Amino acid sequence: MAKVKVYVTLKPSLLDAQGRVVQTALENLGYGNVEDVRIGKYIELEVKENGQTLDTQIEEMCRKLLANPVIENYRFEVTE
Amino acid sequence: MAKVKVYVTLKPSLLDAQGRVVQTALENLGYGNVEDVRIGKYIELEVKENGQTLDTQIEEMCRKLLANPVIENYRFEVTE
Amino acid sequence: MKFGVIVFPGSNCDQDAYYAVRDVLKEPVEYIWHQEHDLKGVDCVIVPGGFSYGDYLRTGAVARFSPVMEAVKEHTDKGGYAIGICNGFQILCEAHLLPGALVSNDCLKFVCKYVQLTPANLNTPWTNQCKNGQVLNIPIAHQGGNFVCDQETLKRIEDNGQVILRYCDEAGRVTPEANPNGSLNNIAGVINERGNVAGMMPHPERAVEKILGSADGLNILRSVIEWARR
Amino acid sequence: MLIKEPGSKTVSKNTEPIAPEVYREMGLIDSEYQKIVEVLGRHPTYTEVGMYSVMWSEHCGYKYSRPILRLFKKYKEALEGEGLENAGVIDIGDGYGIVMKMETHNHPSAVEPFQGAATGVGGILRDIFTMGARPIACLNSLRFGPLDDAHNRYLFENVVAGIAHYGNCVGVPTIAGEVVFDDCYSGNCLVNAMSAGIVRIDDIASACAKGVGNSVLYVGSSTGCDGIHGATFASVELGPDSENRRPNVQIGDPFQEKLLIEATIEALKTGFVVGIQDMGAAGITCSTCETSAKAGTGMEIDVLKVPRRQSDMTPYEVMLSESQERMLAIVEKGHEDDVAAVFKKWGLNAVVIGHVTDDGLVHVWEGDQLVAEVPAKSLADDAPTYYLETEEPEYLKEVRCFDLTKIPEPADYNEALEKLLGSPSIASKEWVYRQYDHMVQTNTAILPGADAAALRIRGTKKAIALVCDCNGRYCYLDPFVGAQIAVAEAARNLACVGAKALGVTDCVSFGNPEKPQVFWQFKRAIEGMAEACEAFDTPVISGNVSFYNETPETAIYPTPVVGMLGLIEDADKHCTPEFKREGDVVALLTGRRITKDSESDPGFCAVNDLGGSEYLKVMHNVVAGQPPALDIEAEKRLHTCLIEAISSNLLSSAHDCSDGGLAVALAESSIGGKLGVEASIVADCSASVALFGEAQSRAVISLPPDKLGELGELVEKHAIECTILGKVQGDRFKIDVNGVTVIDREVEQITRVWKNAIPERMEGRA
Ligand SMILES: Nc1ncnc2c1ncn2[C@@H]1O[C@H](COP(=O)(O)OP(=O)(O)O)[C@@H](O)[C@H]1O
Ligand SMILES: [Mg+2]
Repeated sequence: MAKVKVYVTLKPSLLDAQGRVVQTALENLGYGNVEDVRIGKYIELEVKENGQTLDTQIEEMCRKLLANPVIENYRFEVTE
Repeated sequence: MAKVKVYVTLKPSLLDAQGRVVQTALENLGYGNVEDVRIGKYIELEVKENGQTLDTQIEEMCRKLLANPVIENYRFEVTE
Repeated sequence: MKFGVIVFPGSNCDQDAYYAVRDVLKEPVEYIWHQEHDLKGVDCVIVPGGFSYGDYLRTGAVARFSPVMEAVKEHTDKGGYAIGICNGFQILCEAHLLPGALVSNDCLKFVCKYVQLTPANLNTPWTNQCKNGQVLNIPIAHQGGNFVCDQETLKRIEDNGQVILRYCDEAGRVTPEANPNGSLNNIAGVINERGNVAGMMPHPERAVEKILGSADGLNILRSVIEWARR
Repeated sequence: MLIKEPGSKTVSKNTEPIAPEVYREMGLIDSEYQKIVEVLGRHPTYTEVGMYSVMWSEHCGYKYSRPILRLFKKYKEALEGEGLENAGVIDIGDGYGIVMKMETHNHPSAVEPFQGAATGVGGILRDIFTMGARPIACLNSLRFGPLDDAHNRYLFENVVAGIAHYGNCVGVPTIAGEVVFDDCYSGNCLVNAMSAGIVRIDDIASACAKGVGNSVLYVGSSTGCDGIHGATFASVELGPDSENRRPNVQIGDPFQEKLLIEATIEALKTGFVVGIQDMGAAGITCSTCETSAKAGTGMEIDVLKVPRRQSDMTPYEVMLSESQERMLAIVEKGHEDDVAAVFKKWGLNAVVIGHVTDDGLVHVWEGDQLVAEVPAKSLADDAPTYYLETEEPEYLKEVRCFDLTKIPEPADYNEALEKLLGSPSIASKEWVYRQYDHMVQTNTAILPGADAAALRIRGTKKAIALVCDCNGRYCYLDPFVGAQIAVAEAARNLACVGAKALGVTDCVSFGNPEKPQVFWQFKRAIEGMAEACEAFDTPVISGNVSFYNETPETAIYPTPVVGMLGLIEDADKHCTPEFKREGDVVALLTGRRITKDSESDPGFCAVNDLGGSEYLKVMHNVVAGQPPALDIEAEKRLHTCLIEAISSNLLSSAHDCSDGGLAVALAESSIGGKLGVEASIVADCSASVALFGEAQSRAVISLPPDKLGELGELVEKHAIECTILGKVQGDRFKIDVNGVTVIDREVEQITRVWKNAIPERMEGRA
């Protein structure tokens, strides 16, 4: 059983409105030293290896479903 | 300038409706070997060091704002 | 013209669209369950608003892979009409039947209210019953209606007349203040290159009777009927 | 453990006593434990004590409030009548009934505002569609501490977002509500969710487990350890990870609820569902024992068959779990598959977990182990009842003798008006209802922002109107009169849109009932509400009680919220509060006591009308005096007059005078219509009382001058006083009192103040 961690982030060219709001909120809480906040998704998968290359499979899942390439970037790590 | 990565996940005992729906969708796409999906938040912060211990500060931010300790767990990494 | 309203388990504007077509426009209409592979010979598909499969992960992301969306793709590839409203628009973008994507409103909140729209191209299957300079009063109700795409795509769809509706003020001026969600160029609705597929965030099916505050949505729904008749 | 002898129905009961620490942790007192032993004739099992502890809690068993709630005649019938088990029904003619109910989610919302509020909406919706009704409207009544406190802002922000998230996703429009801010709600926010549904009277679903041998079907989401009695953490069976294992809060999934709504309505159409009940508080325990108690039957279920989200759940956990989006259906034997197929089509679990028996007992099995055997009725109906002591609170003497005549006039009435309009309790609630989908289902004929919202009823000429209301400050000063005013104001709001009041649901929140002063407030409030509901002929068909809304520092004001349904006979003939056109005459309609004795005539207004007013609070930070007097007969005449005037198309606008008095009512009509007004008041009292006093039974109307004659006849007929105030005109908001111009502002300016008050506090902070 492989444990896969997928990180999906908004493309840098897009304004991360949520990140900006969180940054302001942190500032109000007294953390003026936080200069940038970007908010993305963190997805944990448990995958049973089935002979096929895991990397290719995960890559496909990301492209098709887990991220939308029009607006998002993704990367992943496979751990055991 | 430190780069901080925060991972926020729903406590394991709570219903992760998102994760369930995504798992079913992956199954329908032919990835029956995905056994579990949990979806959380991935937050990137850029923080200017200001003399105070970074770890304590981030810990506080997580508890106060970035995560809701009643329903979520969090962890973070500081990289330069 | 025979309409078909797609029903995903989490659709919640399906019955409103059905009602608008059957009881107000008095046209034939059928529901089409998300598991169907066949569109029952409809001429125009409505992908309604709602939360398709709960809209987790990203709005419309999961719905795109349902059996019925295969059928919709075949239908539109052959030139059949399809319009996605609100969540339906998000689904059609995810399915790459329409350009761009819809991200969270810039205010980050769900926004439900009447907005004003101005048609940006009258020569389409979806706007031909509107008049030049007309201001349509139609409600929005969404949290992720912020239309984005890359600069190249934006230029292309603007040049091709693929933008069909823009948010405007009561006088018809397209201003930043009139933009309820941060959409690029105040875009409220677009079509594909061929024009047979449309997506819009505002809900024309909610503006079909005076008692609901406006009947301007009929201009959109009637346009496709007229266009097909020509 | 109970042991079943092989091949027999008898059970040997070798149970050990439960340690007092354990049952006390669950909230049972010693005498209650003794009563359980008496009922069972032995000591209960761990699972059984758990079941009793939740069913005999105030929340499920109404052990403190039941004796008082008997004051609601209809409520009692609704609670006990067959077919009306979950929420009452009001007949609106044409074969349709409206089901409605309101419930609090105060405590969960205080811990986790987003999920707490969201699951509150989910729970109340299930109460509606479990009766076979399609939910057509949500409302909410909210109370928070002042918005200058960051935690209150956090609660407000997330409660509203949670309500929006759930309601928007299930596709039920959230069409009305109220939000009030006051210090006493800091640390004790109130989150009341209300819902209404429509059902053909002939199709109302029953919640009875009838028919021995019929199957018990579990449907919906799987069961997890969430929401189990927080108090049981300390019990012996739990390991160190207990907090993680049994989170106190539940997480809802509106998508599942949406599926459950559609599937339930479809399943009921098969005709094979004999009875159905939602799983709310006390989950499977409550739904099994209540359905069998009502039918006089028993039930046998196996917890191993219950779909689960977590492994190794104990029977106790399964029976007490409050996981969301689940229902229990009693299905005709032999037709289990027909019904299950419907739920499965919608992607939901549907599993037979047991059957109906004839012995009046609920048997809970874990495989072949019997873990509970209890009389259904003892759980459902025999919760001990307590008659708590009452005592008039000390504070009343002090606040009531406050001398209102000592209140100085403001230096500038314009500023006073703006301060009131900018007070978050009075200011525009657009920030809230913008976030709610209030138009889905395409029936909303009056959108939020009016005195009441209205939905047309397809297939008829009618529309229904809905509203909820309560002034906690009045109830603090006099719970009896305050609760009566809550009823009167709700009915007045309905009358202002042209609707006749038909029925009430309530949701009352108080402090700790074991304090005699608090219980006195509760008793007086219910007495007031019951009397007023009788006078308005609006039966209380459902309701909910929430106690212990207090922290060591503060208790909340008594807050008996009234949710009210009204009927508009002709949907096209309704009215809204905003001015419509220049040149219309503006007038004040007042329901006044009919009296020959001129001494008892209160005149245009009296200084007492400032008692408990928003003006007193905002300008002087004083909460004192008595609430304004209420004459229910006069109030009723006003409503009849308004409804007739609206149905005869006489009025351009109608708006009730409430918080902030006449000046605020006029301002709201002006702001809504983007039109100015020039009004003159002649009054035998000070200008501040005339402008901001909150005398009851009044409404501001506008109408074309040529309709004045007809209106005159109407007001004569109903013995209503009609005072002409002025005219709709221009873009200035101008009021004279006794010939002196005291208020003169641009409409645009007061609009900004009123509209920005909440957004500025929520978002404008740098
Ligand atoms: N929590 C809420 N949810 C939905 N609508 C709300 C809420 N609070 C207020 N509203 C709407 O805002 C308008 C003004 O509310 P309020 O000032 O309480 O009315 P009134 O003073 O006439 O009782 C009403 O239409 C009401 O339904
Ligand atoms: Mg008001």
